[in-house]
Amino acid sequence: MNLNYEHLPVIIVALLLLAAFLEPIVYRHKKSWAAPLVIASMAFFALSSLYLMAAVNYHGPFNYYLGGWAPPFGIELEIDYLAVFLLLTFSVIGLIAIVYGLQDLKHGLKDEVLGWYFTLYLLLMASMAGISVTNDLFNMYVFVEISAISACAIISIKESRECIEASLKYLILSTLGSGCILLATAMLYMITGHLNIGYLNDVLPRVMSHYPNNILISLGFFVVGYGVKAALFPLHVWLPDAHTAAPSPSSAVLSGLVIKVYAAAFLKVFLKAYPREIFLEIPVMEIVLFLSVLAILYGSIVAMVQEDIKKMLAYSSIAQIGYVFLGFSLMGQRAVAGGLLHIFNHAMMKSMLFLAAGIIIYSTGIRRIRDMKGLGVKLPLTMGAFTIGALSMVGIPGTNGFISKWQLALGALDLGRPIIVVVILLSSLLNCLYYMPIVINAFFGVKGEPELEIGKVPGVMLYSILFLGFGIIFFGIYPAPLLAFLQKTVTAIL
Amino acid sequence: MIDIEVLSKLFNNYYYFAAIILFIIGFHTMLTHANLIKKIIGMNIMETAAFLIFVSIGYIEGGRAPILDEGFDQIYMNPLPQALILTGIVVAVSVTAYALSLIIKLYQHYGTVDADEIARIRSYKP
Amino acid sequence: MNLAAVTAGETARIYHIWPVILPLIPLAGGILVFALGRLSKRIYPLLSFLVTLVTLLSTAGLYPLVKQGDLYCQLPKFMAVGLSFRVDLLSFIFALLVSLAWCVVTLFSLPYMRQEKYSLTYFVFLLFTLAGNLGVMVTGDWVTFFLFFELMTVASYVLVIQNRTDEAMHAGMYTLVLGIAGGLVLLGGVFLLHSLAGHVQISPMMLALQGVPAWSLATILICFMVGFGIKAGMIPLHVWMPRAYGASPAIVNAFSSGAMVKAGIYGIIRIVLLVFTPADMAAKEAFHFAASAGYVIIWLGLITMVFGALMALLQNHAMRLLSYSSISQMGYIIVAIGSAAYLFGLEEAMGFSGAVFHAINHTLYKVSFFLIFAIIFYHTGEYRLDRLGGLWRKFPLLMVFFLLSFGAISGLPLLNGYASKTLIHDALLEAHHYYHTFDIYLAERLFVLGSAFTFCYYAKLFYCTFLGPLPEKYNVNYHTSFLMYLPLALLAAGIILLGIWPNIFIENYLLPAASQFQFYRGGIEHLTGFHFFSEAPLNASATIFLLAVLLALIGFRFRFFWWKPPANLSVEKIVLQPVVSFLYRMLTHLGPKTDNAINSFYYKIASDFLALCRVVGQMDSSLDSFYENSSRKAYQIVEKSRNLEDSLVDAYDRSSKGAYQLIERGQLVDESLNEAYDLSSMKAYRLMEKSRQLDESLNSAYESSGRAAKNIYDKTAKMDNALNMAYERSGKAAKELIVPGKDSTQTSKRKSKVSSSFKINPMEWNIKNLNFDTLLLAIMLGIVFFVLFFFR
Amino acid sequence: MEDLLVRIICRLVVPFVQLYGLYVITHGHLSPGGGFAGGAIVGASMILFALAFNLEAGSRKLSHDISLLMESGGAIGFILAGFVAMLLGQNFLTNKAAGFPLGVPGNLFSSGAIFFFSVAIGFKVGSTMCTLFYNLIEGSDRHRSSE
Repeated sequence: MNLNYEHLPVIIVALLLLAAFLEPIVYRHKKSWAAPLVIASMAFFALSSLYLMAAVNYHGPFNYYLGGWAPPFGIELEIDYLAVFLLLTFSVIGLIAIVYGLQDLKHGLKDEVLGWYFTLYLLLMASMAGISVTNDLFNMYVFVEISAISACAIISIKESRECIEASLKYLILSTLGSGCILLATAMLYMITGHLNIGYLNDVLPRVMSHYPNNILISLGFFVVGYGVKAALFPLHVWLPDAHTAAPSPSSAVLSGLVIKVYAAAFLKVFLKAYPREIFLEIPVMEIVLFLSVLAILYGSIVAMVQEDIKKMLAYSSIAQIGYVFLGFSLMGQRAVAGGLLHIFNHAMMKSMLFLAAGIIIYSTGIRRIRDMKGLGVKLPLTMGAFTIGALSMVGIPGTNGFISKWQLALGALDLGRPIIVVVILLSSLLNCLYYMPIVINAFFGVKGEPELEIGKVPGVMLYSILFLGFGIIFFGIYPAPLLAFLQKTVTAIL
Repeated sequence: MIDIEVLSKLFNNYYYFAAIILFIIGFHTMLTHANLIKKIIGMNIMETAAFLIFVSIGYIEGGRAPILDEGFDQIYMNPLPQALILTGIVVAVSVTAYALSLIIKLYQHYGTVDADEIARIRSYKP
Repeated sequence: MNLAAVTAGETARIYHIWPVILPLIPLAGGILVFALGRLSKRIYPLLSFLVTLVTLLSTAGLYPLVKQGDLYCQLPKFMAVGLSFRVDLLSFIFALLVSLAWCVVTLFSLPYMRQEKYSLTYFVFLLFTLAGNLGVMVTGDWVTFFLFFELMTVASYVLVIQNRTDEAMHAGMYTLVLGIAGGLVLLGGVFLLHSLAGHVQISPMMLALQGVPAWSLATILICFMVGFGIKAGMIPLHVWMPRAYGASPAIVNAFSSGAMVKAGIYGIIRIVLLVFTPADMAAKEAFHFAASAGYVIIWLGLITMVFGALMALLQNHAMRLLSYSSISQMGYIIVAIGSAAYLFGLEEAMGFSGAVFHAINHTLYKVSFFLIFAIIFYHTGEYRLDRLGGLWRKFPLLMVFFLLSFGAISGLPLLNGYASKTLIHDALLEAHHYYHTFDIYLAERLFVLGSAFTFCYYAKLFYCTFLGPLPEKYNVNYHTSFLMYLPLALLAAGIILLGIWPNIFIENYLLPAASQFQFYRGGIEHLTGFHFFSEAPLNASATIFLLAVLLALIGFRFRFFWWKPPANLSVEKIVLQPVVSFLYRMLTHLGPKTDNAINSFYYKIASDFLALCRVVGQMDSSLDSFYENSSRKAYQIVEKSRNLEDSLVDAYDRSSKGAYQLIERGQLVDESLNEAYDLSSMKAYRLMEKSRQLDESLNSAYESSGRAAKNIYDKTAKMDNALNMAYERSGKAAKELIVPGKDSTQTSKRKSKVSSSFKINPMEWNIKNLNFDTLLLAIMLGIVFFVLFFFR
Repeated sequence: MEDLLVRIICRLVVPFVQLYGLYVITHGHLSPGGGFAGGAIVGASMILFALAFNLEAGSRKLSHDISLLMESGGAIGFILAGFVAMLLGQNFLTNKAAGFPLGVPGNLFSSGAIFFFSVAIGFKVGSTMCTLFYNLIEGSDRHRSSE
């Protein structure tokens, strides 16, 4: 017996899958064990990610060969700083969302599909963990597909018309994206004979001059493939419908984590597999930068005119994923760190906002922003948490949104692009214009209509968003360890 | 005048050519057909193109299957792409099945599998 | 810190945690008040007063320490860059001023707030705002500064909307958005500063910024000036002030004008006189930059001052008049700061002390003005000047206080306004003395004119409020709480003390503060023992008063002061509102419009694409015809081959005839054999018959069961058909149901405007045909490749 | 569908198809094929049966519970087989180095753990195909009956 921490990443993925496959059997035969099982496996995920983060921080990154086969032949897992960072983000937010979801889903879903929901949720988590740790392009493709299917499925599990349509649209577009990713992978495999990211990075500079077209085509396909999955600006069309229609915990996970995991995969492919010289010759990062700037402005502007609160949050997500891509495409130390930080921060903010919106919908049935007048008196803690999230979105100092904006702006200035700072500040102002009226109306709006019927809010739901709100404040005031860790991450990547 | 060299390149790499044609057919089907089931078929054709490219990377003229046997010293093909594509096919099958089930659900709600019709029902133009 | 280095290590640095605690006291106090306020209604106003009192005392308690040197404290792990706090004498003066104003007004609001509906939120956010305001004064770097600045902006919003009327809500939103926008512009400046200088400490940076082009320095300065100018009410950015003041109660305006506006002033002093101080006395460019910045700021201040005064003259609402008065007074201070920057290396201490002194004085008399009107409103419920009048009979004591403040603000000798105005005026004179340009001379004259206007509009205010006939409905006996007069008395004492002995204050506080800056020593020494009551300043004051009385007489005689400018003639209406509404409309329209454009673009591309497909289809049909032709040819070939076959068949026929004869013979033999077989087969046949009967009976059984099954099947098929029909019908009905359902009648006005102007339904934006989505992907792919190919 | 011919032939063929499927599953390491191909064949045989007779007969042969159990069990078995190597002190999914005996090349049991993996995959794929088929058919049927 020799079980040291190096086995943990694969144990995480395998155990999540195991739990996912156990879930339908358990739900059929012993219904009461299903929820504890999913909670236990997510808690295991979170704890082991924490342990892994500590171990990697202490011992340094390590590689793991599946089946004992060394890289050019076998699948390699690379557990570097980036991977543990992503693992921790996904596991903690995922745990909170499902703890919240246990209450909300009982309310919103039919009883017979709840077990399947858990299966899909665990599959989604397993595939996201897989994308984070794998160092093999094809393996990544497989995990991307698993996550796409399970993400679609947790939207369509609520069999309403909007859900089905949104998830079909999402499925078709995301399959197209996967096709693009597969083709791009094939292009790279064709000229290098490798699928391993590290080996690709070694071989590509040598074959670059011989096969320029292949590299070009692969770049284009990767941009479009990951772009459509991560909802980069002109390819975002599926996102608002999908994230609006899904059940609230699903929206939180989809908006907070799932689009981020593709952005992280984009980072892995573009900054780890491709050598940096390519971007000097081919302006693909400039395109992404341009698109992300457009995304930031477009998302904010369109969010301003939305009526449905979840739709507004979904459009806001488009703007926020723009920030992440902005950081990545600038390719500077601080900018990439800012993008990664925004993955973490936005995961917290947006899941909290979606969960808070979920509580509002759960207890009052209100979805329209205009109806939320005076809600702050009825649901003080929920709206208080929502306020923290909104302030963080605007980038008020003291919340974590400020820190990532700070990092991104300084990263842009490091590279001599002051116009990006203008974009960031402008989008902050726009965020203020559409988030603040909600908060103000909720707390200070004078309600003329008859009293609202407020259902009882389960404590678990409330505690989960309060926990996230606390996290927002905590990482807004004390981000130093996180920033130091990200500094290490970025140094390892670039 | 078509350059003879280009032609011969095309001829030698006919599987890539076929893959491109398949890709275009699939994409065309996805774009031009409003019928959702046809869309899914187009999607499958597209994926087939990707699989063809991938498999053809490992193909060697005259090579044999890579099975450990007598006379192992012959040229054999790269088994990796085939193995990978097997996985890819599994994924494609599951996506197709899932998409079809969604279409069935959609048909229950709208009474049609025509995307244009559904869009028309959803977005009413005065 | 760097100050100390340059001024030959005069100020020591003392590490002390107290600057961090200082803003935390009201913050914690606010939370405590909120917690207690839910329990008991009696306690929390008193508690919040105690919190402000504790804040004031702990601020004042810092004096012995500050006297020895800068207090600083750093929390390097907090936020992205670390928080740092620092208190030098200037910070101390402003912090003391702010906490004093806060304490006094909170004392006043104890009786005042008893009737108010939202008094708990008032007291809680009052303390939060105090925390922000105080925090601004004690910070040591711009990020921390920004943190507290934003806290102040957000928290003061709740104070502005205290009345919760529609007007207040609008004004509050206006204030909040402008405040946050200003904060963001400020943040942009901080970003630039950080990237150029490498740190954001509030310290002289010109050394670190050496070699940076002047335009980027100017950009930074403009960012900071815009951020602070919004808070301080500098002229083109003042628009929120009259609105917010007009809509919120006087007591909130007392905070705002007495303390929060000072945060902007403090920021301007710090950025202009400290950060952009020419570090090296020999660096000409830096001097030039400071001087030209100072020149611009002088004129900004003058415009603010004169324009504010003119606008104040025309107001008919006490709060709006006082708000314009605040703007005008801020103009004085900005002029002083500008002249200090303009006179760098010469007499900057004069402008500096004028600015700080005037800020203090302004707090003293403006707060008392607001409190006087708060009392009047408390009793009469009226701010409009044309409905007030003759109140001296009812409130004689108030009139005394009013006259005292009136004298102070218009610069009557022996009251505090006189001293600071004299300093500012002297700074302008010095500027003229050193540079001898006409513009500065003009500026000095304008300053005099502005001061005269100040007298005029306060004369108007006094006349309208206290003199004239008393309206009937106010002719009752009012009881005013002692607690309301106490703050006024305190402020009046301050006004008189500072007015009579200005030198004591200047020499003990202002000049030590100035000496912590990199000012010319001679200028500071020049100020010690400044003769305020000598001939020249008294003469200037007399000139101002003569001019003012003249103007006032003319104004009263011809009723110029009651002239109501057309409503469209304000800066707000002419410039800001169209711009803002245009921007807003643009923003709200941009989304749908882009969407529309993208949609139509897709349609176009799709139709082109379909045309292409048609061409491909034609190619397909020509291929078909090609196939047909070739098949016809093949058919002909087949025909010919058939002819050949015919001849072959003939040959076969002939040969077969011979064979036939042979077979005939064989048949004979066969027949005989057959007979023998027949006998045996007869027996076999009988056996067969029996088995066949068995088979038939089995068959019929099968058939009947089959028929029954078929019947059932048919029936289910019919049912199925019927169901299908019914479903189709219901589907159609559902469609019809859905379609009008989508036409939501409850879309908001804003949206319907948008949709009517662009002819799209908001419901439609997010619903795109899947065709277009995939097409989008294709186009994207195409564009990416295009760009990659062509810009490689 | 009540063609006698189809039914009889189906009855005849199905065992052979299944046997062939099992052969393909177990000889995955010796000849082309393997868990997925063989599992697909086995699943196809069940689908054939259900098509030739009817859904009820098909689900009588392979009930929902059993198919669910097999579906999950296949995947769980695969993962557990991977964990065995880890318990033996090697990396996940390790075969020879973890101590699985490799026999003579060409024999049936000559691949160590891969045999188990193939069987697990075969179970999973076969049952999944059946489940998918039933779900798609029943999904549309349930709708019909509920309308």
